[in-house]
Amino acid sequence: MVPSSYYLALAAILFSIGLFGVVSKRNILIVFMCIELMLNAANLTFLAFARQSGNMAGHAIAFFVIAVAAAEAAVGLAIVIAIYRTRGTLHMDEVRVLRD
Amino acid sequence: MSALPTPAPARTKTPRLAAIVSVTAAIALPLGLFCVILFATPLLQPALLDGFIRERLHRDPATWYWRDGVYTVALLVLAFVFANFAAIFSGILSWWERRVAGRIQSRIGPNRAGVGGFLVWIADAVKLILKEDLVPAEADQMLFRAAPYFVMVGFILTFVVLPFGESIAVSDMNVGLFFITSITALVVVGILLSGWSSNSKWALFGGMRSAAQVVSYEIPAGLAIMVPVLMAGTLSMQGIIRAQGGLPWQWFIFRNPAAFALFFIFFTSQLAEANRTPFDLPEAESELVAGYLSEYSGFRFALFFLVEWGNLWTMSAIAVTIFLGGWQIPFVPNELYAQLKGTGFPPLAWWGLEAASMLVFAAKTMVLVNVVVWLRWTLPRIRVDQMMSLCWKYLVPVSFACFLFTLLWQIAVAAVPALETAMGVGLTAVSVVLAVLFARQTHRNITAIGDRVDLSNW
Amino acid sequence: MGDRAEMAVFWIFTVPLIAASLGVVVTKNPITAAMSLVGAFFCLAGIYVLLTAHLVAFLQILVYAGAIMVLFLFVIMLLALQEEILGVSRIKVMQGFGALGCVGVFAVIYRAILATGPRMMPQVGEDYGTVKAVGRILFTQYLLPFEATSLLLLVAIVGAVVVAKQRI
Amino acid sequence: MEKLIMRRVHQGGEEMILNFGPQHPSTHGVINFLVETDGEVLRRAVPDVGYLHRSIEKIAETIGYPQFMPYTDRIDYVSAMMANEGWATAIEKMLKVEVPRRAQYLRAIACELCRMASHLVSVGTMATDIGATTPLVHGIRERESINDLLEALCGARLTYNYHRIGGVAFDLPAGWSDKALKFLDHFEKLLGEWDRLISFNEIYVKRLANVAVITREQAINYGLVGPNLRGSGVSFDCRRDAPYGAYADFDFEIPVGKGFRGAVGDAFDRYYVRVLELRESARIVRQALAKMPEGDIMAKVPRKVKPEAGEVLSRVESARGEMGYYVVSDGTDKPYRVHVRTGSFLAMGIIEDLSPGLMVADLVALIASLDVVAPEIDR
Amino acid sequence: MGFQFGAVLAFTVVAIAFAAGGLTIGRLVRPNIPGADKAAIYECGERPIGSAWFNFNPRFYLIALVFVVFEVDIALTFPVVAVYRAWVSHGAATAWVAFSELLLFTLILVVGLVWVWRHGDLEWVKKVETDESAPNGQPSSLAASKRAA
Repeated sequence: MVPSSYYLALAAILFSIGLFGVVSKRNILIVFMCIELMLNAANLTFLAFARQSGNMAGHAIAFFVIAVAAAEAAVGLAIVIAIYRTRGTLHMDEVRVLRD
Repeated sequence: MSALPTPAPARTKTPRLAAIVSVTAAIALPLGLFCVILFATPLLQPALLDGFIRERLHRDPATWYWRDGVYTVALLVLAFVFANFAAIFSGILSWWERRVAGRIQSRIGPNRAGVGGFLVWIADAVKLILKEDLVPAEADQMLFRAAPYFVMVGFILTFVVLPFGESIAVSDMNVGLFFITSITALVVVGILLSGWSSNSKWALFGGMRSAAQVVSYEIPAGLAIMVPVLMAGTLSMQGIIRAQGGLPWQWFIFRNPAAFALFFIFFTSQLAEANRTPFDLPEAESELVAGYLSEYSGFRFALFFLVEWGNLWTMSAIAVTIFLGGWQIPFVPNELYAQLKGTGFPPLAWWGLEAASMLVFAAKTMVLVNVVVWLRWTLPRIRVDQMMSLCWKYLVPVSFACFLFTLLWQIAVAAVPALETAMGVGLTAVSVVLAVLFARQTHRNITAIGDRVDLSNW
Repeated sequence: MGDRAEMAVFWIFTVPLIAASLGVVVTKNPITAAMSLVGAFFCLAGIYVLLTAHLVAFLQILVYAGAIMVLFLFVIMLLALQEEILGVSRIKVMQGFGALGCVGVFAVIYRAILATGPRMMPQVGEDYGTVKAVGRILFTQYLLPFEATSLLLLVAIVGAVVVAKQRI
Repeated sequence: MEKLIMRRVHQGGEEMILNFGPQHPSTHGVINFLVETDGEVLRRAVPDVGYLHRSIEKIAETIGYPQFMPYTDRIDYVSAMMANEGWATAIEKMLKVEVPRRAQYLRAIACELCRMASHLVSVGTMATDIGATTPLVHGIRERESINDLLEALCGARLTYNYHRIGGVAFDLPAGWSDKALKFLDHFEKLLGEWDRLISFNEIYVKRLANVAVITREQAINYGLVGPNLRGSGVSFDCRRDAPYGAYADFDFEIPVGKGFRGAVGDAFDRYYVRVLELRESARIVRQALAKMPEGDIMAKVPRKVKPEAGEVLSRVESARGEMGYYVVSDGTDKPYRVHVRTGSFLAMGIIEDLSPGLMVADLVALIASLDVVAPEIDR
Repeated sequence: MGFQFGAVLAFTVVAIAFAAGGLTIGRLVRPNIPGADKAAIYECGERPIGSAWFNFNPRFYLIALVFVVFEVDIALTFPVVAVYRAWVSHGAATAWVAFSELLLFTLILVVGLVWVWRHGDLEWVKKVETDESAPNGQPSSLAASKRAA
């Protein structure tokens, strides 16, 4: 049996990696991927706690998180397309500069 | 068929050895494959494996330190058996399709390698292994090499939940159908990668078309799958089959008018997902040369082709499972299997019944396989915008409507159970009448031009 | 499945999972990043199965690997994003701070985990995590969020189409 | 070295520019199109011809008049008989030779059988280009029977070299008429099957109807000929409107596009006009066999063909439309200049201007519906 | 339970091994005579014009977008659908409650489909943007040659 702390630690590692990407990467697409990674880390935590408590509520929450992630990806990537086709770049700093 | 028959060229006699080899292979290979699956699948599962070790070897595996290791080896053996089944059967199906195509096109088809050209698929495989493996210099080397693996894994994984008989399924997961829907993703990713990584415009076109097509048709397919789930109340493949019966009016397809419509929608979607005519746009030879396969050669190409023909089996098997009663034998209740099996190592009668259920399943599947082959050599290809509008403007709305209808239908059936039986008998009768009318019209068309039905010269 | 086997499977999935996640942030090529993410999602699904969350595991594959990643791949391929226009931040300091901050975050979380100590997982029924069990709670306890999800998806489709269509 | 044709496409924009052909399954030979696409939709398709140029017209200037006859087979090897006939009628006009009636009838029979063979290939490959592979094989099967007949008549199955200046090479072999009639009985029944098999297949119709519409005016302005012209609703056929040989003796219809399943002049009209012409050709062969006059098959032609100085133009209706031979003689035994005007070449001209807005699959349908044959374009 | 999902892992391993094994066997027996022409990219026998890694029409993206939303819808509906039968068998009252829940969920999504349809996003845009190089009605070759001059 794998203790729950293993899963939680794994989730923490994933979250940190995702966070690192969000902070340091300047490409919107990669930032998006990192956000997905962080959402997954959250999901893993939910499921680990659900398993630990023998309660299924975590599953339902993970369910909704996945739905939210999909909605976020759909809208986010649409924005990416729009930005790229008007500005020709996906670099966050440049996009910000061009805004004003 | 021509009015001016030219004398047939003198038949070169197949050498005796080749004849013996091919006839033996033609009989022994499918038979052997099914036998191995029949025995290996239940035997290598923990329950029977334990029973076997306990009763025949008189050891108790529960005390073994390396018990999980034994199970792992058993699983790997099982996976190997099914991978071989997939490979060999797709080879045999490729030969079969070419023979059928030959008849449809009033030509002979492959007839050189062995009797009836049966060994041609082995020759093809050997040739493709011996071919030089080319990777375009400007391609994305890593992804180009990785793409066939994705497709291959996505295809082989289907066999994890695909049933073959009453107890003959590797794993009867509670998420069975969901599993099948989700691993299609691997194939999509593989095709997108193969199209993009080739750095060839034709491949890119093919990859884009294919990905768009597969994902679009996943929606009507997914909605169509939901109706059997609604009717059976489970996602497990075996559970869905157990909820049906052996006689046609006990199949899901006839028990609910929405399911009847959805069967055709599901079948169409499966054709599209397997890139079969009339949805062969991704590799449309006359438009895109070879689509996403343009740059592939040798064994990598063979892997894609293996998947293409293997898909013939899997798509038909899934349709048989969820709509056409699966392995159910007429007049054999589900309880009989459990009764025969008893508690210990199952007796011969049980194995016989399993073999019969497998036979029923394989026969139904082969019927559908032949329908797919027939369609491929009959229909033209639709255009990419028509493909999209067919999916989104016809199949998806109709599927939604059928889905909602089934929700109501289930409530009605719960109130009046006789409704389902009546509908089953009625729709079966309608289908029989339609089939007879179709056969009559076909016969009339054949005789109208002075031809006759000729099934000789195989 | 025995404990040792479960632990082995855990590591079989964990090591590639962490490697793949690192691949997402380290690589310069967006396609490689996307493929790493696909790999990470598959490994994560394996971990979910270990947590007896069967439905969520395959939902993960279906939605993430099947839908969201296809969307990502489409965008990368449609925009023909090459390495040049991707590059990491020009401010290297930012990266250093980012790394430092993340290690800090991890340290904080890890302390909290250590504080709770290793908890053994309780035995759960056959039904736990199956399709039906999740379906049941979605139908009762989480009915409102369930219906709200469809609204969310409706808004997402409208919003995404409007945004994406702006210059198409 | 950059190809000159590259100047014709817009580079550096958002469109993808790709080579469609020469090694492409549906360009019907080695033709190259530079295609400018925005996704699946074409901005423009610029044809680049010349891959199959063999200087056939120049060869004519270096060899004598009768010797050029086998070369004409190679101008359009799918309907070689009509190319023969064009050359023969041109030189006969120059020499003012009257071809015997029997030879004219034999020519008509051979040409119409050849037209049927050519149209079978055309409609069959069209079906293949649309994605249905079976009709082509059925078409080729019937074409084999026609080839058997033609082989019995002139000893060759593809490049016939049947015509001679002043007549034809061989008379009908014994029993040939019966064989031909037997084939026609079979073939006419088969046309019904062809319609059931492919013509009115719903997907096929949807792929072709209202695709690449050529209006009547466009067809005339671009100088389209043959089935491409008639598909746009213009009833013009050299066999009727500029009769040559024995055609004035026969009773046959000129099918024109009526918008069978869509607009007049769409790809389906061009396709279906060819299917209808199959039946008319069969009718002509029947009539010719029935009315076959007795007599010689060769006129008296001097051994050394040496026409007077001058020029002549002959027009015949080939399977791909009006085929014109313009021959200038300087009084020697070799032509001074020969020019062949072919239907495929004219059809290529319209593709670039029809292509904007078509989809990649439509371009394939357009090329197929124009029935271009690469050697005829380049000669 | 472990066996059921272990099977997925085992099949994955075997599928990869199968493909890798075939390629390895091939590597031992097949010829390997590389050449620049063989490594060239196929573009119908002509030299490729530019790379294929190029802006592709985002039309396909819209399809993927609509797909994602409906895929998620299907994924979310599956577990609910699986228990629907059990709910219906509880009696008429629960049956109608369950029905209206699923009906509402589906209808909201159908509204999305209808909106996208009305908005014309399911159509394939065939209109060619008229740029200055190809004015309407004028044969484009003329315009192109003008530009070339």
